[in-house]
Amino acid sequence: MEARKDFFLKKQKRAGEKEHWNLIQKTNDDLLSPMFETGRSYYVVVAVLSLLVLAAAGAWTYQIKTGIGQSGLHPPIFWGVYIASFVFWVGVSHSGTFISGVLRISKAEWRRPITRIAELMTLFSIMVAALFIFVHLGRVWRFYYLIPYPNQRQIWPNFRSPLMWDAAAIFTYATSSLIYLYLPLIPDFALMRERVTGWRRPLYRVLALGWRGTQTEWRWLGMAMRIITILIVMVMISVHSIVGFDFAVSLVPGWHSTIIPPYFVVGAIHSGMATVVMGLYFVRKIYRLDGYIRLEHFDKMGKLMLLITLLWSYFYFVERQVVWYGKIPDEMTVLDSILYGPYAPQHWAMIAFNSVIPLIALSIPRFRRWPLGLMIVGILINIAMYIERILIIVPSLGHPRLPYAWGRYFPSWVELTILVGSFSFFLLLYVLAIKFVPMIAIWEEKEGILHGRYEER
Amino acid sequence: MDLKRRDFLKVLGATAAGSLLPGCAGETKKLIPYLLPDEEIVPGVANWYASVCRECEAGCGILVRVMEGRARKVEGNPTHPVNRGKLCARGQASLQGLYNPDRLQGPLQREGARGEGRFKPISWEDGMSRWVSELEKHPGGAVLISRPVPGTLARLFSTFIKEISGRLLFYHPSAERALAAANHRSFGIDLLPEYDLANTTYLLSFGAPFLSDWLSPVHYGFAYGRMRQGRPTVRGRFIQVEPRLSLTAASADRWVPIRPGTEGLLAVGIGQVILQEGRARLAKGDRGRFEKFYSAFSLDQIAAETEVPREGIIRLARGFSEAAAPLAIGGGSAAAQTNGTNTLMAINALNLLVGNLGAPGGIRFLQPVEGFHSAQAHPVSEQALLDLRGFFKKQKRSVLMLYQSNPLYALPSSTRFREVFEDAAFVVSFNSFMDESTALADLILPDHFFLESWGDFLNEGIVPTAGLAQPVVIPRYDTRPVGDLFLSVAKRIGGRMEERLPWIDFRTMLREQWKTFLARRERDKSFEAAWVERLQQGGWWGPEGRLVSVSRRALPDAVEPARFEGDPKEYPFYLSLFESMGLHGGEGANRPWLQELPDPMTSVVWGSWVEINPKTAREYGIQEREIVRVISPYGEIEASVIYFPGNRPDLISIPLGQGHTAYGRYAKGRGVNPLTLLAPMIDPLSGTLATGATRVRIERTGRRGRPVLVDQTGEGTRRHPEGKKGET
Amino acid sequence: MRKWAGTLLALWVIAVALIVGFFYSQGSADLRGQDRQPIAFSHQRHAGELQINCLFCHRGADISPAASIPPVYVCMMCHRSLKAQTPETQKLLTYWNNKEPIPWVRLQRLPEFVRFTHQMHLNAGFKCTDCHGQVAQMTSTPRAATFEMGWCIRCHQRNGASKDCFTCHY
Amino acid sequence: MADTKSAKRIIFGLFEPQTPLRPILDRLQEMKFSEESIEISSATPILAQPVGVGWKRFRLVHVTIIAGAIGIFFGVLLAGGTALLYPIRTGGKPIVSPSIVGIISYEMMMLFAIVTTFITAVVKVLRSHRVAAEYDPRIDEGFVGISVLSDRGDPRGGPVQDLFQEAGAVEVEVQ
Amino acid sequence: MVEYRDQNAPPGGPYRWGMVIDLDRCTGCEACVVACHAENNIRISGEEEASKGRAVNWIRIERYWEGEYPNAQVKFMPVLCQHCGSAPCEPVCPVYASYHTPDGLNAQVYNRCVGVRYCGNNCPYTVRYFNWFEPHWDEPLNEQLNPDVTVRSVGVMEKCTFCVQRIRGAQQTAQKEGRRVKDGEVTPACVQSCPTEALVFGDRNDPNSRVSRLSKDDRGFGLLEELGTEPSITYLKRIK
Repeated sequence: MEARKDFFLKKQKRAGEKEHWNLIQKTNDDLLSPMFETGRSYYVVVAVLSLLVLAAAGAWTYQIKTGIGQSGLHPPIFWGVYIASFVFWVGVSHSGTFISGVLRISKAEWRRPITRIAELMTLFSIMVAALFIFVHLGRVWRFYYLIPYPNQRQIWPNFRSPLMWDAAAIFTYATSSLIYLYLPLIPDFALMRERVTGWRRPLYRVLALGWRGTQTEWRWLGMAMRIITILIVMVMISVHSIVGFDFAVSLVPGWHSTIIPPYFVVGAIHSGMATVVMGLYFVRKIYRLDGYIRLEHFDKMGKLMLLITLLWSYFYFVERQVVWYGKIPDEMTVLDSILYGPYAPQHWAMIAFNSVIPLIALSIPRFRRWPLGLMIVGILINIAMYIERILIIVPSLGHPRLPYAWGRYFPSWVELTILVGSFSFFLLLYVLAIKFVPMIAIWEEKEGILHGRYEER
Repeated sequence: MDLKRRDFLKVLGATAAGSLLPGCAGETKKLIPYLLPDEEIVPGVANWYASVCRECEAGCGILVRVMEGRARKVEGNPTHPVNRGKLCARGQASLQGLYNPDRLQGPLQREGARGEGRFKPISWEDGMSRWVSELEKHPGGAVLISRPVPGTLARLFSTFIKEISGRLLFYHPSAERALAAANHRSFGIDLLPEYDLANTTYLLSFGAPFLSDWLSPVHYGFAYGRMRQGRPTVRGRFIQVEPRLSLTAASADRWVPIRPGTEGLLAVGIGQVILQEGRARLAKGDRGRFEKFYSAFSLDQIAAETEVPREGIIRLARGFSEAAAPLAIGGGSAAAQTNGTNTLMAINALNLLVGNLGAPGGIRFLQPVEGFHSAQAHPVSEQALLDLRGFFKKQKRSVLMLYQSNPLYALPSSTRFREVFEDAAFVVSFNSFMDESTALADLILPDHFFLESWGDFLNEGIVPTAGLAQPVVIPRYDTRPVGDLFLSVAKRIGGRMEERLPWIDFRTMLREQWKTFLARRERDKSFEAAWVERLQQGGWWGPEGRLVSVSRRALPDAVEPARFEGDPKEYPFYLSLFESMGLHGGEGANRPWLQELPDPMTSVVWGSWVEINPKTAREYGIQEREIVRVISPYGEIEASVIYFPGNRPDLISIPLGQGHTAYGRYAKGRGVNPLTLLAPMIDPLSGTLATGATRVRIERTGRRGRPVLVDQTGEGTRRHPEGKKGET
Repeated sequence: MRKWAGTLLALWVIAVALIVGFFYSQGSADLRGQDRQPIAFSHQRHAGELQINCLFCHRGADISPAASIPPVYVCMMCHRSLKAQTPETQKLLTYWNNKEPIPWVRLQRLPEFVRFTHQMHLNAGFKCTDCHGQVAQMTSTPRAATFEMGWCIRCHQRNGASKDCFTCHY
Repeated sequence: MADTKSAKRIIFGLFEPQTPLRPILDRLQEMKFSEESIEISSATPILAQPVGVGWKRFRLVHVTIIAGAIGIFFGVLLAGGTALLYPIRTGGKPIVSPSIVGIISYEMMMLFAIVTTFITAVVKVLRSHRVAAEYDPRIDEGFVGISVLSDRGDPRGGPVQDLFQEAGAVEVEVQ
Repeated sequence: MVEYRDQNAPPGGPYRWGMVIDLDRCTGCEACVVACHAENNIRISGEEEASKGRAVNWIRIERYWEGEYPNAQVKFMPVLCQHCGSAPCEPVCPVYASYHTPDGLNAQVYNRCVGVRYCGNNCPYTVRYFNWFEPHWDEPLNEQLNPDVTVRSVGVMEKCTFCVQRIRGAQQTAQKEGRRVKDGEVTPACVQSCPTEALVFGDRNDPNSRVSRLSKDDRGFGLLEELGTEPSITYLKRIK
């Protein structure tokens, strides 16, 4: 890397040099423009999303005031949409870390326009996921019983409960994700600090930590990033494994399976990748960032998705196959209800959306370079992954070991409102973030340009 | 704000003020009978008071747990020979009668037309005056329909009614009148026997629902437990013969789905086999008579009629006659036919054949408590009630009085019993709830609930006891004990009436009654000491009742086929109405605990349903839970279908107890009352309404019902989780 | 800085939660209730100067879970024969004559989900004053201790009593 | 934040992107400016080896490891210690079980490691600001800044400014 | 690892409360169900809630059909909390609301419960019930409520306690007299009411108690005991 090290130190006299620097300025302008150019449709979107979020907040308030009975839950199905959503959002949050983490570690060049979109996704979806823990609580006003702090009652939480592992993991992951999002944002904050006016300026001034772009700063940033990237990938794996433990360590037929933790991780990445592709598509489409989020990125993402789809299908096959072959009656009851019973339509839709369609579509190179198609596949995968969360939770709970207690479940309007609200909340956070942080890490992009430039020579 | 469970500060104060102030007039006097000195009523500590359960006609002994002046729990009285400390669901739920939000809280007078349902409160003084003046206006025309109240109250009622030359009818819908009539004819004794189930080794039951609502389910439930597992080496065998697999049949070793109305024939067939195989244990003199009777039947024909195969009959006969202690009982669906009495007599004849009268594990008639001066309180049949129609027509304007009875609900509309209400000049109800009959009353003078009042209960059948009931809580509302009302009216009427009923209140009368009784029973104790002891124990009962010897051993006059209303072609189904576990004949429908008590067989709560054999249902294309229309020549109802594998394919069964048009918030407008389907078919020998004698057809509605099942999916219950484990 | 802001926010949330939780755990007892007692009853006068035993009035304490408030008639045992009248005793007589209970305001209340029995504690040799303080020197009787779970637990620990949750919560 | 009242001053030269920096740096070194007193500001990291101040042989990963170890300790305390404080039996599980302590410790290790690494890096970043001049917006456009830290009375101040001018600085500033 | 030891065991070692249910005696009469409702302040759900499957029966009579007409059979099985020795519901509770008492009860501490409902999922017997709303009694039905039992608030899980209020009462009496609770001295409401005496309650650690003797019966089995839950309830098979 000797050559690269002295990039600036050589005399640069080649033709087109000027253009190159213009490109950097253009990059700044292009990538910052979403933050300053606000159309009317933006406000409409924000208003609509806010309304939906408010509706969900209202529904939640109503639920808190009257009781969790406003949901459609009942014995034996004590968990429903709320926990499914929790698992789903935790899953979505894995994309950011996985993609940016793994790509950073592998120093993949094409990560540059993707990381920020993915990392934001991580943070927001983990926030939404954490919210569902509270929505789900029967007595949310007693949530502090879950916090380990010295109290007059002298009772601590029970760390033997997988839910406490969850709490620890989610807290760690949320904190790490915030840090992981924030670190590469510092140089961008510095850039924005110089360009914004009004209330945003002092805010960025604080957030930029007085960044000056010195090589020492870059160095520390780089080192912290490298360490944290490795660590956060480790956290990520553990987080969804632990969410998987919630199910796997229980006695419930259909849950008690050793493959659940890794299967959850893969499923999480599956839905996360799909969400990232959707994010890429919309950011590119709406802010016309074709020059930055290019077809090659979609192609690469498509390949990655193909890999994950294969992986997910493999895990899925293994899980079902083992149950089917083993023929333990209680497990079979659950499996039958999924394969042929009342849950069959959802299940086969899930297989189609999650496995068959992506496998076929993503195998076609031309398809991978068709952003709209990729986005649609992403939507399908997300729908399927949500169904999958429901299918993990509901049929298993609905068929406990004593058949007298079997039950069916359909979510209530409160649950559905909160569910829609959660999607809206996620989108709203994202839409608001567009005005707050650049959707593509500008300095990384610029680094890429210079790097690419160098590589050309 | 809900009054929570430990809010005893207020109540304690009330107790203190109410019970401890001297010279407190009126209702508070009622607290003095507490057995404990008032100082011992400690908040937070329970006191127990013995009483008699009046939720059904069995009269179980109960202990009521009272804390802070409120009844908290009812439990069986362990020393009471009827229930031995056990108590059924209905007895437990009596508290919800006491604290029912829809209890009548004081005297009411009708406003507007009769049946409009508008009432206004009046004072007791006015209410009593109206009642007295109406009684005086219609001499000789007063009718009192009361639930059976064997004991001092029966004596009071009968004396009173006799003095005004009125009519007194004790009526209860599920009183098994046919059984009493059959026993009377078979054995010549006017008592219900004790069936010694506990010592039986082979129980052959023809439709008797003795585990759910027959005579005394707790008593027989207890005995059943002993019969099955109470003896170290012997396990009693139990066969149930009936068209629908009832709750009782569910516990049987074998269920024989017989054609409705042919139970008597089957009994005859079994008897014939026993005689033919020479296993009858008959007295010499009887043999000829019996052989003559049984030889008139052909076993093949019986097999064809009953749809029980010939070999099955022979097997039953052998099993029955070879057993060490066989017992045949009948009731329920077997008695609910127009030939019910004869059927039951044919069943009684089986017991005669194996000679189990007075034997362990057989039928025993026990002498009622002797020396207790009481009037007869035998329940009358439906026919006697229906006869009132003519009486009221003839008498024109007369007074109808109702005490704890609701004939308008209990009798099918086809019997036109409503005419009695229309023809009555004045209707007085002493009921505690606004039930269907009370809603048509002109004057409502609500009684205390039984947990608030004095009373006794003379158990003449089954196990002879004299239960003693005391008020366990302060009366909650402005109600008055019915005994006091009658006594005070007796005083107003004066003359001979006052002479015959001189007591100032019912408690005094009761005490006097018991004084005479105890004077003979417990000579060595002072009355006060004996009385307190009886109150604490909850009544009087001897160590073991004396056996009554049976002199008569009659055979049925004829075993005629049951008659059915409705053309079999047009109405292809038999109808079976059964009392649901919690609601029984409908009395329990205003108790939310009982409404929410899952029906043991279908797990339905809070509503009515129609049971159809799944095969039949599929033939008709009826989905489970679909609403179906059941049509008889007399009416139609709609309810959701539950697939019921324990039904004969030609049988439709519907639970009783729902479909109230009044009776409080929990009962009113819920489910359907299948009695509206019934034809006015009567068993002529006993006068009992034959509830199984109407044929019906079904029509699909295509609408899907929402019956509430605790077993939510209904699917899972087709397989047993234990597989082989649950059985041996 | 942002990090601090987050920490501060978290601290604030926790602080609010703690404060709310603290007051929540206090149950519904109104500590200022003594100002609203229907009769200005003085423990100091009765238990202190007159040396009346606690159990004379609170007669449930050693035989029942509840110590109980004396019925009016217990008050009247003495006050019937007392000639001296004050406005406060006059109130008592009014209640007595109207056959009304006295609506005392409850000060020593545990939450509904706590099953506390006076009987067990008195039988174990504790004195009323151990928990209720020197009532004999108080005109009104606020809580002498917090009556919070930690307070119970510490005492149970000290005395080797059960720390099992199902001892008090069922 | 460079304090104008302090005894130090920063001479800052802003250069066009194409400007070769090596000669300037060589000259500065000839002028006996230590590595710690020279800092280069840029929009992206450009040097594999920084020239600025504070780049000692400090390995951030050590901090991470120590913090992780503390996190493990904390996790053990949390999952094991608190359970021992008020032992309650649940479902046949031991009061303290290794796998569970392991899970909690793992998460705590990660949490501590990541947070501490982050805080350390931030502190280091903040501390490095002694040398560099205030941020110039033009750096974002690709311009490169060179800051030189020296005493206020340092005679080399003038020559440095001259050097910057010679090398084609767009702007030279003294802070 | 570190095992829990009870400091307050009665003379002769701790109790382990248990029950025997003789399926050959059980007739499905449901007296136990109402007795339990009356004793334990179990809410009345009402038709609407019951239709959502939220009716509460701490003890319920499960009914299983076998065979088709005319060989249809019905079996009843009372199912209540099995008070497992190794209860799946306990470790999953994040706040120790569900835990194991030293005398073998599977406890649910209502005031500690935050309502995550994990225990309800993990109970293989589905005998845990949740308070979806604040329970309500139409006045004056609430006057019946048992003062010895907490009225559960909204958002908490509840379940059979073996009528712990009665057990504790008997234990206190026994403790005062310095002895163990005698066999038959304490019975839960369901056992007390059962007309056929199908339910028997007692101390499994006492080899002479009725429960101990009956549970050694050849007909005995534990419901779903293959899951390793070590249930405290022994069922005796129905003889057919």
